Amino acid sequence: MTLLEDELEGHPLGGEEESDQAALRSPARLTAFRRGSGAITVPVLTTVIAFLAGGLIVLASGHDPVSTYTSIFTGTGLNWLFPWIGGAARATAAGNLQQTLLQATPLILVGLAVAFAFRAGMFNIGGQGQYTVGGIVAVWIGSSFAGMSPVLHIAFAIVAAGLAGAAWAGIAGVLKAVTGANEVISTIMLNWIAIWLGVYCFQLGGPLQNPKMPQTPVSSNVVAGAKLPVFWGSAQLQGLDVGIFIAFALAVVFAILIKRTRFGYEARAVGFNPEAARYAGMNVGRTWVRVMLVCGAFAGVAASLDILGWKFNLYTNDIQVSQVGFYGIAVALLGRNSASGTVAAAVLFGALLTGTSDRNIHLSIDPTLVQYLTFMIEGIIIMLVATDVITLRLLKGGRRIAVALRSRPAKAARPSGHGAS
Amino acid sequence: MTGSAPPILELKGITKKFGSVVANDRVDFDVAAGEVHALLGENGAGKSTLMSVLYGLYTPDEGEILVDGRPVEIHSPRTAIDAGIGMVHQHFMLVRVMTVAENIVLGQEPSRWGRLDLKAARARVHELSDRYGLAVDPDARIEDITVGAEQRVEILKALYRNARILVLDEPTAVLTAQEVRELTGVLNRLKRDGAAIVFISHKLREVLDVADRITVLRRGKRVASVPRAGATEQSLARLVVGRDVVLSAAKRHGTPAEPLLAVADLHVGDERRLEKVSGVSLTVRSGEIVAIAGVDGNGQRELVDAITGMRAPASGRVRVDGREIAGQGVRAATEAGIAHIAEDRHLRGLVLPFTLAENLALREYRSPQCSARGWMRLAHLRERAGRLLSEFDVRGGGPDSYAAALSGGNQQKVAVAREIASNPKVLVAHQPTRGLDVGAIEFVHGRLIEERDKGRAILLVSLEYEEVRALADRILVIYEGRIVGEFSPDVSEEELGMAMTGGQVSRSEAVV
Amino acid sequence: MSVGSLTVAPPRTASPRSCGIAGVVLGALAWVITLPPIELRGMLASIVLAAIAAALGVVAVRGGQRKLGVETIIVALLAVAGAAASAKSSLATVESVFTWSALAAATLRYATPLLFGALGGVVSESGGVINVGLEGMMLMGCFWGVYGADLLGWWGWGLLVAMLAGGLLALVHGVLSIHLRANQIVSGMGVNFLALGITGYFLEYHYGPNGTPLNISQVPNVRLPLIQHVGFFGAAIGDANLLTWVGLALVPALTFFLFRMKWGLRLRSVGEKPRAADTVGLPVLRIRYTAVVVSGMLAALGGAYLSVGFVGSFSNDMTNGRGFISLAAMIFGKWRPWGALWACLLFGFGNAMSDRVSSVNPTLGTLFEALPYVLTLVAVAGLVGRSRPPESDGIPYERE
Amino acid sequence: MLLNVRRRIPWLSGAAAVVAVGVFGIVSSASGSARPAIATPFKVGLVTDIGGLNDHGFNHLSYEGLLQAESQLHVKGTVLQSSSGADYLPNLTKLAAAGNNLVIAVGFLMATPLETVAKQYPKVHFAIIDSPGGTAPDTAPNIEGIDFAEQEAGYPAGYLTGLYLKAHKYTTASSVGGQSIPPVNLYIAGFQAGVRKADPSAKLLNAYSQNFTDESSCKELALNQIQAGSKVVFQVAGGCGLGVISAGVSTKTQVIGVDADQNYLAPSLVLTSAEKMVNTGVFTAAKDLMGGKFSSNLQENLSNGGVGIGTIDAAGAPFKAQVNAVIAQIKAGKIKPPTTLLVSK
Repeated sequence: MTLLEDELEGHPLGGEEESDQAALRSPARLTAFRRGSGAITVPVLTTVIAFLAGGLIVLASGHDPVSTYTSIFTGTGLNWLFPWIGGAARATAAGNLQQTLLQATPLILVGLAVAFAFRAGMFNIGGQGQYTVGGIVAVWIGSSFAGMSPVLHIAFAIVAAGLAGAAWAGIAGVLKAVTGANEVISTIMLNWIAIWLGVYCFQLGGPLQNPKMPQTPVSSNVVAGAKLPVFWGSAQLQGLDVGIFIAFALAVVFAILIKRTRFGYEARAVGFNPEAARYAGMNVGRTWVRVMLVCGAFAGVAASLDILGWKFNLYTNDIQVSQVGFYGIAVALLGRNSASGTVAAAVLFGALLTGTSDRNIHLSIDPTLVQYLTFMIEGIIIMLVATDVITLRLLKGGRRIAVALRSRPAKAARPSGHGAS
Repeated sequence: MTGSAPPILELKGITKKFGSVVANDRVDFDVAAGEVHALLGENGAGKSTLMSVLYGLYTPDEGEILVDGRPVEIHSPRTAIDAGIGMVHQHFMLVRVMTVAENIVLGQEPSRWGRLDLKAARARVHELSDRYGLAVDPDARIEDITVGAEQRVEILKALYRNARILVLDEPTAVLTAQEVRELTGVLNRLKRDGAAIVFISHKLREVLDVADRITVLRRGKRVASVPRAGATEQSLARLVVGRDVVLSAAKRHGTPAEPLLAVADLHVGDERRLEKVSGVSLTVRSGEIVAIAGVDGNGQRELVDAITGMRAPASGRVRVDGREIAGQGVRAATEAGIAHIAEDRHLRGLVLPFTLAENLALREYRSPQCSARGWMRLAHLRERAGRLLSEFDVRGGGPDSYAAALSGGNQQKVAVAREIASNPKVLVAHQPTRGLDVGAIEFVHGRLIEERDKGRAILLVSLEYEEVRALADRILVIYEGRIVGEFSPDVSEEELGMAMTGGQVSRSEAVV
Repeated sequence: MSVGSLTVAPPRTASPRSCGIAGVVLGALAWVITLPPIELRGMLASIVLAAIAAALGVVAVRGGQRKLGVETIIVALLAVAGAAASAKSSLATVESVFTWSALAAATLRYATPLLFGALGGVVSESGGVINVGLEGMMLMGCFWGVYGADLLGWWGWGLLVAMLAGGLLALVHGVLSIHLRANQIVSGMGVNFLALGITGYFLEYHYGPNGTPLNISQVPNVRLPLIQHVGFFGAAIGDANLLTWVGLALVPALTFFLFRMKWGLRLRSVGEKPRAADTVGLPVLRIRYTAVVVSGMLAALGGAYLSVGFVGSFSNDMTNGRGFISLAAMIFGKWRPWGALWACLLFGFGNAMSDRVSSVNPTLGTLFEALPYVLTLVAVAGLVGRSRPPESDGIPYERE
Repeated sequence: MLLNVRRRIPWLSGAAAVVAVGVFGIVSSASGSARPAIATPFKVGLVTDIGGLNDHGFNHLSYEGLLQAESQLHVKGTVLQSSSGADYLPNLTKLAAAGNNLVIAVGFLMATPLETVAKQYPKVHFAIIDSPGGTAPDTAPNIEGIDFAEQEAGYPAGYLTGLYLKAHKYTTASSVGGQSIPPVNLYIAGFQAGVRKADPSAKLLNAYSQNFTDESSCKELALNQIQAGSKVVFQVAGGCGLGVISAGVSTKTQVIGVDADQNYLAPSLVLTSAEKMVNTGVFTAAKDLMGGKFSSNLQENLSNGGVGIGTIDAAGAPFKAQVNAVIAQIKAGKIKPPTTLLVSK
């Protein structure tokens, strides 16, 4: 019996032991089987269905979904990939695509921060706080040490931001390991604490506030040497910096870490079944802490790439309104907690953010609708991800027909599968 | 049909499919008032499916159900209850955090304006339990009572709902001999009261003890219905398996040598810091199987956990080949040479979403062969898994298949293979055959004896008499956290059962 | 079962546990005596008390109560810091921060929306459905409450519309997580996004750039004439919002419902072991649906308190994460109504305190904004520890 | 926000926002409609900060200024709203590249990106509302800061408050700011000095809500102050400050509005409003540039009508004449409202 069918029949674990039920509570467990099959088809199908549903909403509100989506798509800059787009349109597309990828960069990493925790059976809602703390440290390092050699300076800032994020997430990990504190609560609390810490640092009279601008609640500017090189577009006008490659590289690190290292093996074992991990001699608490450290490092680095790549300073306001951690959860879920899925989902979300931005929406379309449509489409995507049983069912329906056409089922399988005593 | 009374329940031509799997294939079954009708078959023969159909948990694809000669539509447990059917499930359907009385009345609560009338509930429970000799404390929480008591609660639940037809799904699997006898008494009383009882089991002996009639299922089909009179274990076994089987393997005795596991004065507490093991001392020697027999919940779990490093004992020593490991954790125990076949393969023994290669590495993943400098040696793991899978005859998947995709028996083989492959000095096997069918049990038993003969020290913890007697070279009985007796394997079931229940049962009470 | 019920560590003269608890009380006292109405100005008494508390903490640690002991020591240290802060500040400052009656009133105001959300969470999760969508359901209540009160002219209708909207969104979550057996956490997140989109869009659509009208009918405050002028109580509860009282009344009511009524028994059985409920003929899915929808309605009432009750208008995303705080409060309160109430009050107290402290020192005040979160973090880590959710919480039920 | 992110939007001044839209702002449909058809018109672009156009305050007033310029000066206006900080630079760039003569950035948050863009497009003129105090070191020559003397609006409002307190033998007045930033503090500094001028013994309270959107937090602070004896509460917190007015209504306490005339919100309880004509600033900048006038700094104050006070309600009516006298003195330069707070708490 294939895993796919197992899931479809609703007996993902093939047995009816009580313990399965308890173990099922782990989020890693919940999503584990979803990754097994249809790794590409399902998310793509999910997205398509969500957009169709969004289109219905547009239609219901009396607008034209085709032109709305065309406008959004053009706004994402993805039409740059079409070779027949030329001239001014191509330049605009390039600019938009740069912004899409710029937005995607932190989303990839914060998504990985959420995904890694998921793989180890934890729900890291704290991406935002880890990102914030990473940003504070990155801007502090980046705006100090003016004479430092650029490569060193950049590396220093990124690593320090990663460590800061790791330490912040580590608090939640340690609390869970030592006192059993639920990480959902503690990461939510740490998010807020990080925000106020950040506001404290950069507010007027704050310890890290820009001394050259005493009237503005902002950090000092990142020095020229610590800025990430821009390789596509204008270095002055927020072109695409090399941060995206760092994000890609860390996605590869994520995949290797999960699949090939002993730590990843332990993390997954703990995620799927902590009791079995303990039985195998793993230190579950220590694994939780380590996993959170890694998560926090991803989120911290995400912030440093934003700071060194295009923000260059940090207003208290930025800290208060940032949404990255929130989107990160959605990205990880849509990407099914895998490295490649997270990257793809981050690019999709980045594209949505850029494509629906005001400057890219054609005036003939109701921009109000478009802005909120983004939320609705995201909501629908996430809900479909939650229930990808539906999409799987569609897939299975097709597959069954295909099988039926090809041949008759040869023989009844072992009767030990479902429900039989 | 042997009974003179007309059947009050008839199932006719029941067919139930799961996908392409046919769990029940045109099964007929009936039971009359005052009769115990046993349903016998191996794991996976379709017994529980048939009863789930009867109880409205599954909808049959074909066939009909008649109660008192009239066809009834049973599409939910509610309608089954209304039709007078009560069911005692194999896995008890009790809410752990609620009291006995609450569990019994759930769904049909005595109440005034919605407010629970627990007094009335208690009274009713007392009345029923007095009448049928089902002693329970209505105010005890389910999580605090014994398995036997849980089963009594389940029976009371059915009686509270005025069940005339009582279905017991593998009721003896978790009971001691004493409790089985008590159950038999209860069933007799119910019979006298005119209840019809369906008794599901895969144990030949007890079916012969309890049933008036026996129906055998094999691979979803009814293969025979025979009266008890004239049936023998041999004849039934042939029907169940479809071939002749050797019921008791001729066992060679082990040749014990030097002691490998020495436990001295061990005290262990449970999660609530209650002492569950109180001063256990034991020794297991190389080439010997020592069995710990006892009723579930007498400290076996805590003892095994303390020996294997999963739980720190409050005091006492655990030595493996002279090396002290008490309280030093699983890794120290593993390194000292302990392997551990876990009681519950889903809870502990396996990571179901892991591949078989990954599962097979759980015990030894830190060894240089499996991982080096933090990197897993995936190719080696896969190659090793392939070897082990064929050696242990695991069917249904290769190294890259997920453990969840295997059948229970094959999953257990994987767990056994992993533990044996770690080449331990001491193998702790905790209920190694729980929930397995005859073929798989044969395999595991054979393998344990083989490992003993290779010179390993094996500590077997089991609730099954037959298993204990079939495998052990020495039997230690555990009761309330203490070793209360040591027996040789040819001890009588009576004697063993008495020790397991604290020696308070006099021989005269043992009827049957 | 009577298996060895003796404790592993035999009790000595005073158990480490009671030492720890006494330490916590003494530690807290060390700070309290520097506050109104006692206002001891010297540090000496506080230091002595805190030292004794710390010593008791050490005893507790030695006796095996590690967590409690460490907690005691932390409390003692915090108390000394608090006492020092009080001693250094002017009496007027201390009194302006610790006006207990005003603190109590503000605590209640902050706690009210959280309480509704948390009780909603209790209902839903007692029935076995995790509700991360509380935030979205609350937000729906915020907007549709104002919309209803505006359109139909009376706050009562507003509350009704809010509950309908919250219930409707909850129904979406229900269909996904009960019927389609979705991952409930993910589904809840999706519902939150959806609510953000829906409320934002309809705010624009109905009210445009002018926002919600300013003269909507608001849920009234309940003035208690008898105690309105009775010192502490008058200021604390003499003039609280009707919904605050409703929320407080719901706590014992819900407790009674869950643990003393047959429907509560059924609901909890469905959350603990749906299969057991199913086998005695209870309609598991229908009960779960009801629980989720009721939970959405309660959360929506919490949202409506914010908009129709407290400020009288709606602004985008005005719940500001309160739904997540309620979720935390519910977990913190161990899935019980009373526990949820204490958690909400703790959180509300932290908020009220931070408001007052930050008015004393605006620069440092920013850090005090984090106070409620730090308090919650410390409490979750120290006092609560492992708590047990309903056994089948978050697990979709399926019969076949 | 959903998870953890309170949306706090400190556009520099507090503003009379009824609604503060979240991350994604909205172009009201009017923006597309009002496009005068004049050959090669003078083009003005406006980039909002993340508060969005319908904050009914700061961004909204800027937009009104632009509409006024469209109808009276026949300029061609374009508005781009920013959804997040990542939009500032692309939005400014897009407007600069699209051939606008004047590009206006609304709010100090855009100071850094504006500087970058201004250097890339030296021929385009830029303006920024509430420039960060003109103290940014490398501000480009083609940037004009549009700055307001908020203290000159706060002072007469405070003076009126002091008179009101004295007349009723009240002791305390207070202010609720959104965040401790110059425009907010200038208002409050003027207010406090004005109160003390009329009533030297008045007790003053001040608090910050740390955001400009969450009405309930401002209401809470106001209730605290009222409970502590405050009889007049000055809101300087934009949309959040509506909570202050709500607190005034539920406790029958006088309040003072900000940025726009907020008397209509509670006609008998809004003592007056301290106004800041952001719309005038935008309009003036456009008009000046059309007339060839462009400076590094456009100062809006009481004398040129850039700030002022709004309707005085019945409670304040008896003191109108005295307030007007003080206004005249400020215009004449005889009173210089201070720019630093007397009491910060």
